[in-house]
Amino acid sequence: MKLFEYQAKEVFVQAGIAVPKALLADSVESVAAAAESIGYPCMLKSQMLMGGRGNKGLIPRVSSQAQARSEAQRLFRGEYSIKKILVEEAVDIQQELYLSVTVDPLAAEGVVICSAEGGVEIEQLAVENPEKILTEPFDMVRGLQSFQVKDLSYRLMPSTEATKQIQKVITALYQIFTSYDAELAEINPLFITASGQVIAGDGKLMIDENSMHRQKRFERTRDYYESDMEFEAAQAGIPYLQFDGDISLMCAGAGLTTTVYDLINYEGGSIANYLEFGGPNYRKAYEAMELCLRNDSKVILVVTFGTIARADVMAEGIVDAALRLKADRPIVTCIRGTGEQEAAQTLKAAGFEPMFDTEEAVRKAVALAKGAGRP
Amino acid sequence: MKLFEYQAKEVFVQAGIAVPKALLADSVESVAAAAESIGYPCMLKSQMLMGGRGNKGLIPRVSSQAQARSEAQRLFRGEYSIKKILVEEAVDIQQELYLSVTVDPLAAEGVVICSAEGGVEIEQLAVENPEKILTEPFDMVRGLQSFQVKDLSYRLMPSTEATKQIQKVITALYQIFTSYDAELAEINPLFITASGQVIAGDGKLMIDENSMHRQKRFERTRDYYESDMEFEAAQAGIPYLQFDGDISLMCAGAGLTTTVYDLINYEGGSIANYLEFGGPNYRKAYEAMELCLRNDSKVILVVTFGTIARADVMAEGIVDAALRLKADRPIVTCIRGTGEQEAAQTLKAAGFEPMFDTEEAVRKAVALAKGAGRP
Amino acid sequence: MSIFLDRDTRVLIQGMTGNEGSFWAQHMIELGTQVIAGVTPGKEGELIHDRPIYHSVRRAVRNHDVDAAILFVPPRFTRDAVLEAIDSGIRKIVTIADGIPLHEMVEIRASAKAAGAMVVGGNTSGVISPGEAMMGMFPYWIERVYAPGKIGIMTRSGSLTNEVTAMVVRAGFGVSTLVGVGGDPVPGTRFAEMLPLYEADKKTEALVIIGELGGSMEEEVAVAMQSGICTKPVVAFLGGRTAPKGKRMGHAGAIVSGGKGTVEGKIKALEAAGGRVAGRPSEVGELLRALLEEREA
Amino acid sequence: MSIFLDRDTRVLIQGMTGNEGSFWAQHMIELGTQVIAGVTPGKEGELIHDRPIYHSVRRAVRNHDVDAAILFVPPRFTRDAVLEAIDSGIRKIVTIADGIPLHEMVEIRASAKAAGAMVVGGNTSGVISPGEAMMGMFPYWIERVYAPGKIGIMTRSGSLTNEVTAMVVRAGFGVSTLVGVGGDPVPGTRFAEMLPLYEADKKTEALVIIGELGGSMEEEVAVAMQSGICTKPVVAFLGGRTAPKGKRMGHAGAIVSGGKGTVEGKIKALEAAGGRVAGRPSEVGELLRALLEEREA
Repeated sequence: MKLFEYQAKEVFVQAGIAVPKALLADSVESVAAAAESIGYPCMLKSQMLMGGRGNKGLIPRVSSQAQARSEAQRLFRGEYSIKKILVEEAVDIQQELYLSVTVDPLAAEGVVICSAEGGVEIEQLAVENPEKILTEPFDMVRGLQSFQVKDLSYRLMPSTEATKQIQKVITALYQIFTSYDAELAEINPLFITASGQVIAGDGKLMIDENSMHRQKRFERTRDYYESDMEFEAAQAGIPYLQFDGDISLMCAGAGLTTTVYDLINYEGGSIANYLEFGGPNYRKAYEAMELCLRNDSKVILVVTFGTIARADVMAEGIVDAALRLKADRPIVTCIRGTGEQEAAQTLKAAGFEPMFDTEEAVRKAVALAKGAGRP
Repeated sequence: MKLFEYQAKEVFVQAGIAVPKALLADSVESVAAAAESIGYPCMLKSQMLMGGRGNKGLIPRVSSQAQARSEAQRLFRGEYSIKKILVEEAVDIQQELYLSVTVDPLAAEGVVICSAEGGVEIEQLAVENPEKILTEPFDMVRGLQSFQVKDLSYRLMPSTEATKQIQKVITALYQIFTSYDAELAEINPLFITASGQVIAGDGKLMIDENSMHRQKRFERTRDYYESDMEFEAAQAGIPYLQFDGDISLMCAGAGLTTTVYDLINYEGGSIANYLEFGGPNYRKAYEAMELCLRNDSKVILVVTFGTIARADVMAEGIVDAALRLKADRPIVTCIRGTGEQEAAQTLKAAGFEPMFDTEEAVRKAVALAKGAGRP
Repeated sequence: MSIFLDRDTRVLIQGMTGNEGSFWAQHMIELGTQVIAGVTPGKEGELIHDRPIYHSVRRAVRNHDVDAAILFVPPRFTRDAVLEAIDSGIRKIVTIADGIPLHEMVEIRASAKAAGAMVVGGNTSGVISPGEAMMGMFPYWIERVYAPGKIGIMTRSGSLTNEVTAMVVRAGFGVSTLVGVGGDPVPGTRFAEMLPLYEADKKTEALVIIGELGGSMEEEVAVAMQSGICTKPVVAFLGGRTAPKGKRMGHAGAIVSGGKGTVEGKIKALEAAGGRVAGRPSEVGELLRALLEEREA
Repeated sequence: MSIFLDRDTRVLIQGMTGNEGSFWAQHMIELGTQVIAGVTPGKEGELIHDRPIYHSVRRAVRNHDVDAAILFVPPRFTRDAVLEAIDSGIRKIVTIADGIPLHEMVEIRASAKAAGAMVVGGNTSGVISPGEAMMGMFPYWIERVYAPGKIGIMTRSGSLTNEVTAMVVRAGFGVSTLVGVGGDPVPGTRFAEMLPLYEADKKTEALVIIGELGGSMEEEVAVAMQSGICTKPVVAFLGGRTAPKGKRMGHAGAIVSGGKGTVEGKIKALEAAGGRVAGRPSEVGELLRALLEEREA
């Protein structure tokens, strides 16, 4: 679960990491009021989960109330359906660092990553000047040790007033990483101000989905999703991504669904939605098909090859859902795995054509999508 | 720092370990009131740090208010200067277990120790039937694992309703051990009641003295000491033990002081007080001598052999303290180590006889103590 | 022969009395797996499929020789169960749990490495040597998928594995051992770590790896091929070639990050090392045949 | 020759810029110890006694060959400083801090063992090879105590060490290496773990151990003597023979618990193994002489 900047910064403050003075606003009026309170110049930071906000013009700097209003209006009405803006003081920056704590999956250990040259170009720096990226791996059972933090801080910076503050920030970010079961805790940029203060300019905190049972602090509201459909699918526990093509996927398993996605593209088709119906969801044919039908798609393509997710149960579910939902478009079924013979009989009896070859099924769906007018 | 039973039980309750219903009382009146509230029969548990309370008759069982009053009177006025009594319900006991978590110093790891046969005879059991004492060592960095707790519980007990409760108690006691920096966290006996409840019958919690900087919860009040003198010495940071012999020790270092203690006994002398004056206390001659003079001793014996604790400073301190405190008894000085020549000159100039051989000094002190009348 | 497990492997099942554990225990036995005993705290004395249940792994290994353990244990208890197996000296462990907390998975892998143990999973269907033995959950009863043979298969996926394996079998091959390393970002065992076992296995003539975008496990196979650790022919099928950047499709392993882990990069690495990469599942069989024929020639 | 440290041992001092560190660094140098460099975070670039100071141990070992480290670091930072030294590959570490939390000392010892390092202390004066080198705080300038010679001394005490060593020297002997293992209940290194070093040291002809009630380190020496790990004559002086039971005299190591750790038990064990136990410090010399003469005869 990826948190919004304003949430990450709340966590930072609790852990003792300084952040710029800021107020959260959710309307043009409240942005204007917040800007007056913070003072000018200030930054209007669009709260969205996608990266690259700066380059997309989503973090304008404003110098007057009028400008704050007009920029807020632009942001709230723009294409990214921004719901909240963090109005933040413009900090007098002397240096921008990069700092993060994450898991190195290959080494299977924790790692602190930092650079004296932070900011938006960090990925480029990592490719072009990898020696400027410093890493400090640590044992996740024993934890990051104080001596490691100190050594890293002196590798990062010559000994200055800021060094001890940086040690505290590293330690605090590590503690956040641990106590929030984070996949990633990142500050980029980490400002050093003209007066020598160390302040988190941005905040990224990704909490491991598998640890949410002990991380109940954050509710996953509509704000976290790009569309109503994705939100509703998530509420139903169904992995779902919205696209704007012709074929609604209703497949089982991440790997197989992704493969079908590829195959449709190879065949010149286009995808309306990615939907995983399988694994623990294999009895949710009704909910899954309802989501697909709400799309402006031309065909529904069902591809499964389940073991525990029984083919016969899924076939029954598809037949039942198509009937009850009065499915208004062709449904191509390629349902294999445990109970596939019974599944084929069920499908046939209901007038579906049971297929056994994924690539054939994909070709059929693409052909149908291309040939089909709206019913 | 060893806690009183009632304090240990407060910690237990916070950690989720059940204890018998109890009230703390500090007067005959409050004991009587507590007993009425708890109901009869109940136990009057003298709160003292020394072990073997039961065998000393310090945990009477009472069945009426009159008995509660008379027993409370006996306890408060007895030789052990008891300040508090825990009035506790008499539990209907089916079985008494033993459980503790401590450090195995040889293996340098944590260890859970338990036995299905707890109670006052546990030390004897350990000698006579060591196979009845079960141990589960654990890595103190990684911590005691859930599977270890489970395995231990099934070694301890056949699978019963109580087994899962015991697992919880072991886990909670381990967490106390860790979070309180305990040298020892012990429950003996751990009751299993007739109704299958698992309840801590007693509680012992010893907090590592070296970790007190992060364990500020417990103030070391007068109650912790057997005498006013020991309390005052502790306040001054001076290791002090009260005895009732003739020679007041004022020595440097635990090992040397203990050795002088032995040598006095070999020579047929007797010790009035054990006092460590040295190490970080080597400038506290005045406070140390004041404590010694308050004893009914006949001689003060000063033996040091310091490195950082400079002999010249200690000699000056002794001379100054003797003068200012108008020392009323002979002082034998054997002050060696860094600056010992200057020390000898200082002592000689003040009329003391500087000695260099510990055993001679001891013999002299013993002779003086035997020969001396009260001045 | 086969790798990791065969007819002689004595298997302990942790969590054997649960629905899932009991169901798959039955199938493991039916396929011929030597399921020796099970573990469920509090259930010692029970029998499941005539196998004795013990309170703890320690108690089980005191009574039986055990070579390997498979865990049917919920994800949040997996760390403890794996550490328990390691503590009892078991050195082959399969954990099928989907949803093991990342930080705990890191600890599991580190503990296994320190003990010289191999943990396969989580988020996997397990390991199967068709016709011999199984530790996991595979529809071995579908013969058009799980036919015995000479191809070693490693996979990060579930349903896709059935899909691709069916294509391998349709092309006339069979499977020596199929290892699902699992779809988590930190798996207990990585593709490349299985390669020495396949290399030493006389039965295995070629390898198929079923990968996907994200992570670096496919690239590591390429390195092993180039350094001579893996000399057998390798064909890969990789899902996610057309996946849009930044969209999170499927599990966490499938995040494209920082230019690494792209399917293009993986294809390049594998082909440079002499492997072949199939664009569609149906191509895997032809590529295998071509590579094996090249070798013979 | 000598054990643990000699003229050639290159010593790093952690916490060298503090009062204590700087003071004893000077004395270590005066005695002839090769003090190479120091570590104090934030003070890199400074010189103390002409030795360079570094921010961290890693930075020091990158610039110098270091054989051993001594820590003048407060007890609550000792764990971190020891782990830092171990992390940098230093395998001989002396920590003089008095008051290291017990749970952290357990971690220190476990970490040292895992890394194959030897940590001497805490709560010790350190190690001295009189006339050669010192890592610690000994009044080496008092010649009637710290004369070079052929007796290896191990001790749990401070002032008592000066007392007993003075008696050894008064009897005409000198000291090869004196190791203060420290007075804490969990020392970094135990008496018995030093024995193989003394056994291999040609200069050391006999051993004196200065023990006390509590713990089992003296009994472990007896076991080592009986199993042939230690074949040199051993004389022990043990304090606390007349200590009242249950009274806590001095540091935590001196708790009599559960019938174990009594002075009587220690005497019995050592004498059964062929050692001698002095009742008074002044007897140590005679017993040494007697044992050495027996050997020669």
